[in-house]
Amino acid sequence: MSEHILPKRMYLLVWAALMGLMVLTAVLSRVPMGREVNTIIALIIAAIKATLVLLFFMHLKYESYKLSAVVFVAGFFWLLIFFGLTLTDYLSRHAFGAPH
Amino acid sequence: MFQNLPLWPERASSFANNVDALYIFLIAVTGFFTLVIFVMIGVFAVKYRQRAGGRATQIEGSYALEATWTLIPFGLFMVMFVWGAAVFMKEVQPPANAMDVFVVGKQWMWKTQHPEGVREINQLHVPVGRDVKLTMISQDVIHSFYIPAFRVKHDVLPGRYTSIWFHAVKTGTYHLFCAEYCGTLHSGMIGEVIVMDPSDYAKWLSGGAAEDSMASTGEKLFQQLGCATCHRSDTQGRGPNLAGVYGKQQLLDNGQTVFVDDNYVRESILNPGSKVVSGFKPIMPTFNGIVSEEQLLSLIAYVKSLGVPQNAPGSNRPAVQQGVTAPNTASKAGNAKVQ
Amino acid sequence: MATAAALPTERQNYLNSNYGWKSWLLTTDHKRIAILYLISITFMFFIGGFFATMIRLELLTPAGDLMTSDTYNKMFSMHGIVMVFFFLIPSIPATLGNFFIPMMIGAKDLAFPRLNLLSWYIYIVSAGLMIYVILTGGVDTGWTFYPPFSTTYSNSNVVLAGIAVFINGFSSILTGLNFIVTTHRMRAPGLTWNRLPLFVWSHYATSVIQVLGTPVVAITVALVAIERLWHVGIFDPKVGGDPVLFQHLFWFYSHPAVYIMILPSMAVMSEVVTCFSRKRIFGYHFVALASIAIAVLGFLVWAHHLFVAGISAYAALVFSLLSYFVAVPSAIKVFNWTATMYKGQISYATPMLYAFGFIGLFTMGGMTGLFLASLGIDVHVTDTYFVIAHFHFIMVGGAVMAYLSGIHFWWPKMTGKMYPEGWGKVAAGLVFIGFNLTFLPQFVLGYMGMPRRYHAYSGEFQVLNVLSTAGASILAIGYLLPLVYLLWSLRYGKDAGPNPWNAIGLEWMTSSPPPTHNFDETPVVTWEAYEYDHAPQEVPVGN
Amino acid sequence: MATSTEVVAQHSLQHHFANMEQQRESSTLGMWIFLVTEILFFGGLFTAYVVYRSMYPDVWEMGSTHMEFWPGTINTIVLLCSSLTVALSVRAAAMGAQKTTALLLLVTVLMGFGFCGIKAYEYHHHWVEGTIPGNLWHYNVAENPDGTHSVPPHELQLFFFLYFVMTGLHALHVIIGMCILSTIAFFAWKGKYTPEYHNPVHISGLYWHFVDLVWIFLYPLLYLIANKHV
Ligand code: HEA
Ligand code: HEA
Ligand code: HEC
Ligand code: CUA
Ligand SMILES: [Cu+2]
Repeated sequence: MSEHILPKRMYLLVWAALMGLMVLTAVLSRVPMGREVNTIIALIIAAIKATLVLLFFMHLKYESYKLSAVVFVAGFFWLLIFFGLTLTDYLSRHAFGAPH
Repeated sequence: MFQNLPLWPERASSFANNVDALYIFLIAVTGFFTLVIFVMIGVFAVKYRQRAGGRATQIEGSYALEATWTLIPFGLFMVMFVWGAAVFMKEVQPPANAMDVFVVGKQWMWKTQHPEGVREINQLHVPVGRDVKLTMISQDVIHSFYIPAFRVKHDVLPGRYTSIWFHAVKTGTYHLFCAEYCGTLHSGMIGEVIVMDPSDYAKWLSGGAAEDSMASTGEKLFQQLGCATCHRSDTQGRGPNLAGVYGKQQLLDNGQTVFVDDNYVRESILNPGSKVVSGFKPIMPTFNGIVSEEQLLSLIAYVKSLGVPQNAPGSNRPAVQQGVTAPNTASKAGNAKVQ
Repeated sequence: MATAAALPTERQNYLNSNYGWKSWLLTTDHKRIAILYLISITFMFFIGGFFATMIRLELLTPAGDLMTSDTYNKMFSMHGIVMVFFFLIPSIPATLGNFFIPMMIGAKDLAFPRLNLLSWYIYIVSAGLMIYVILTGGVDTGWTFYPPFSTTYSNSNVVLAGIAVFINGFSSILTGLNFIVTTHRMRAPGLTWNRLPLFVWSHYATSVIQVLGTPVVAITVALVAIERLWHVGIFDPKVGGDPVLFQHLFWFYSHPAVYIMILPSMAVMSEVVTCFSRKRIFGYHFVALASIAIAVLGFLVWAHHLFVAGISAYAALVFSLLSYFVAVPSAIKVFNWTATMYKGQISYATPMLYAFGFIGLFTMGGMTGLFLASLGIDVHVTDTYFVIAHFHFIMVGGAVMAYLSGIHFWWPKMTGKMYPEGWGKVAAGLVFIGFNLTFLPQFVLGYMGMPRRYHAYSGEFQVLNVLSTAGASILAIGYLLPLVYLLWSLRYGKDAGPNPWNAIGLEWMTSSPPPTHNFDETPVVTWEAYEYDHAPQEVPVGN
Repeated sequence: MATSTEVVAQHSLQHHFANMEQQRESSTLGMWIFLVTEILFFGGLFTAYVVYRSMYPDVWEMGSTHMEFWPGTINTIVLLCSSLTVALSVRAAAMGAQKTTALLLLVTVLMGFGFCGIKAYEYHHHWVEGTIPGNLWHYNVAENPDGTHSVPPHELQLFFFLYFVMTGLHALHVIIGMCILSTIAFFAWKGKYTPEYHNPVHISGLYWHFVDLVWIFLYPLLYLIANKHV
């Protein structure tokens, strides 16, 4: 069947990277950089980890059928729209001096 | 002729004409397009009806037409949006010197209270020709305060103040409805809004049972509940001196600032631990379950009456408080009379 | 499985290939599952219709005299829940979509036939649960389940009703998932996206919404149920929760859900209008892409249900603007259908009559949506009968008419029998007249200020309400008629033949009713959709 | 049916597919779409999280200090490792080493047990602490860093409610995943899969990885908000 078989080393490398990133995120969370910055860094690392899992463990990178990737990214994108538009409300509840 | 069948609601507030004009515009535009569609369907259906031996003329489409019926409606839609938004923005920005009325909704009645202390149930008396701002809260579920003749409506939420304002232009008695489904007697949660001449209003206001103004009720509560033991009028208390805090930016112990408004004062009383004033310990006990919504409104009125800083930083609408700041809120009725 | 292919006297088809309960309840044939859905959904429609009848009867007089206010509250709540979740959302996709998508793309079945059956069973379980709730006292939260009423104050069986809606969601998700994969993977050789019938395009867009939206409403009702059971939750203002957040979550699904209801109707329209005009669709690509645009933009407008709910004025502006964007593709569709009729050979069979009705009433319903999207108007008319009229125009005048149109159009294919055309026309007429009489007065009522969900109302609203109730009784007859004559036709109807309408489309190229595997040989498609120039220019029946 | 006898020889091909490729792509696509629904299923909760965190950032920070660092971190390690074993098991299946597949899946399931055990320990800890939202809540006095006491803000219940619902739902997914993987392991042991036909292993693996993905976000969002002390 047309599926790639990756060398075992590849999986171990990805796994090592994931573990490394996990340590990094745990350590960085202790470094006081301001709540926002800490959160953003943690989320960036989480996104990298997620991407690694998706590309290698879940074979998105080698999937012959690219639609799967499109579908998944779309789902994720949708979630961001969901957050974003909801926040237009919450982050601006005090705008215009209107109903306080 | 249509005495038993009115087809248009009364126009009793300054918004009514704006809303009705927009409504008529929308009817005109959509009516026109509806007509166009109906006529086209009718004409095509008759003119191109199936005939023996006839052939349909195949047309694949036309970019010009597609562009036309994309862009023209889109343009009209934008007009609708902008116009609607303009009407709306007026409705959500209460003018600076509006007179305050407070509304508490509960299953299934409306309780209103004037700063002078007069309370009403399922009624609201207001003077004609004044801007009136309602500060509203619910004791239980979500309700919605709706006066069709004024074209105003806003949901009344538990746990948070919302507000609307209006400017009545016609004396009379108008429907007050609860418009958000709230349980068994939702349809019974109705009342009336009575718009009076300013002089009648003043008479009505003073004719009510001699009640304390909300601020002085609040002051009494402030003593009874023991707030005064910590919040003293000097700087020695265990809590901050509340004089002049209303309407200003308060610095919190996490370095952020908040604007002291009704919702903040309410939160400070019910959930003191969540926003702690810089320089103080989070020792204030919660009064959740101890004070009612009406008492809260009085306490807020009292805190407000302790004065507003003259040129507090960040206080972008100092004038809003004007009407209620002065301890002599009663003079407002007098104001109304003069106008 | 393999039945010996004997030379049949009556041609083998999906109905007579085997008999017995088991052959139906364990079937994986999309056509049989569609029939199962058709029966269950029709049943739920009449339950919802029964509640509508009770609503209208109560509203004959201003006083709340027919039933108690609690009963009335349950009536409109269960009317809304049943009609939306158990009738309209599955209606066209699960019946006509299930039946015809595989046929239109030249496939033997959907990609996951067993999943398809599972989705029907899930539907049945949830509908059964809902009926149980109805029989044991009902639910009185409105179909929108707003907390804190639903979580704390309602005395009715909110949790079970919530679970019913939750479960039902998965049936909808599985249908959507199945359609998406089917459309991607099961098309016959040569059937490119550009040749795909618009019915399939529209259903594809619908499925995207089902997949992306439904999980959110599922988790949201689950949160309400948890909050109700454990007396704490994230919508509880007593601990700082925001009830408005529920409304965001609910409408994130339920606004797109209205497009789940209307897109399949639009799917039917594209088939019916072309067939009875003998024309190619005007602007194929625009109609196809408009479906996708509706699906995508439809997700960006949900807070237009919250304009006065306590959201920020800024957010209200954003959502009002976005609401107008989503109206544009709908406009494109209406204009293209109308243009399709231009210089056609139009005949007036029942499906086409319903199509006329659909286009007109959907236009009116959609246009009144524009009123609601306009902030200045919505403040006044939200939560009044104006809103009720708006969505009944689209959902009853639009979607239900389209459903009836589709059922009549494909009835010959599904059953092999013709329905009685005369009665069909009478019913279509009654539905149109009854509908307008029922819901036109409600626009006036709404602008006058009559709030919705009112058990008793002020005297000056009575005349219009009486008109509305009168209309509803005509409507009821209009809906009962097809039920009777369609069933009648199963036995006494004329044989339809494979293609009574001289229609184009793969589904018409096989016998009626179709054989179990749809096609004797997998078709190879070398033509575009709606090439009516190559078809006879007359519809032989139905005039 | 008779028309497709040649293909039916390949018994794992369902009758309505034309060939194995079509069947494989269909089920893979189906699984990915299913995962998208899962994203949005969790998405409702994440939205609530984002909203309340933006409203009550301090409370969230306070809540996070109630999360124990090591159990959370160990669980992260466990899930990352289990993802590796699943990935390797799919690889083994593709190479036809079915016993290896089964064993690796077994290891994964065991790690699933480990994860749930640690989660249970944490839940128990919150139970003792009194931070179960609702009627069981009895965490009413908080010790401040400087030794004084105060009433914790009631929004803390919101944090814990979301914590329990999110991790609970996640744990439910872990348990479902364990059931699925056990089944697959059983069939692999029985020799059901071949290099040509092992898609069930692949798509069940996807499900497990997804569970891992959710945790990758939950971990920093719950455990690492300005975690001041270990
Ligand atoms: C199938 C169902 C369906 C559909 C398709 C729509 C479509 C639309 N809806 Fe509707 N709506 C509902 C079902 C539906 N709605 C329901 C059920 C509710 C109430 C829920 C509840 O509270 O219980 C509701 C409520 C509702 C509200 C909230 C009202 C309130 O509670 O305050 C709003 C506000 O913006 C709105 C707007 C719109 C808009 C802009 C469209 C647009 O998509 C319409 C676009 C279509 C057209 C515009 C017509 C065709 C256009 C032309 C022919 C172009 C030419 C026209 C011009 C140039 C003017 N709807
Ligand atoms: C698909 C959606 C759908 C459909 C088809 C309908 C169909 C109808 N609806 Fe409904 N309606 C809603 C969706 C729908 N509705 C929703 C979502 C709400 C909001 C609920 C809420 O506020 O929470 C609502 C609310 C609603 C109200 C407002 C109630 C209120 O706010 O107080 C009214 C009032 O007139 C009404 C009327 C009708 C009528 C007359 C029909 C007619 O078209 C129905 C005609 C059908 C029949 C009349 C059936 C005929 C059969 C019989 C009569 C046989 C008798 C039955 C048995 C023997 C079992 N509906
Ligand atoms: C035990 C002492 C105590 C009592 C009793 C008390 N408070 Fe407080 N209050 C405090 C302290 C300390 C603060 C500052 C820390 C904080 O914000 O929690 C405070 C803050 C406030 C604030 C916010 C002030 C600002 O400048 O932002 C308001 C408003 C307030 N209290 C009102 C009241 C009212 C009304 C009552 C009575 C119903 C009351 N308090 C009773 C101690 C107390
Ligand atoms: Cu109060 Cu409805
Ligand atoms: Cu909407």
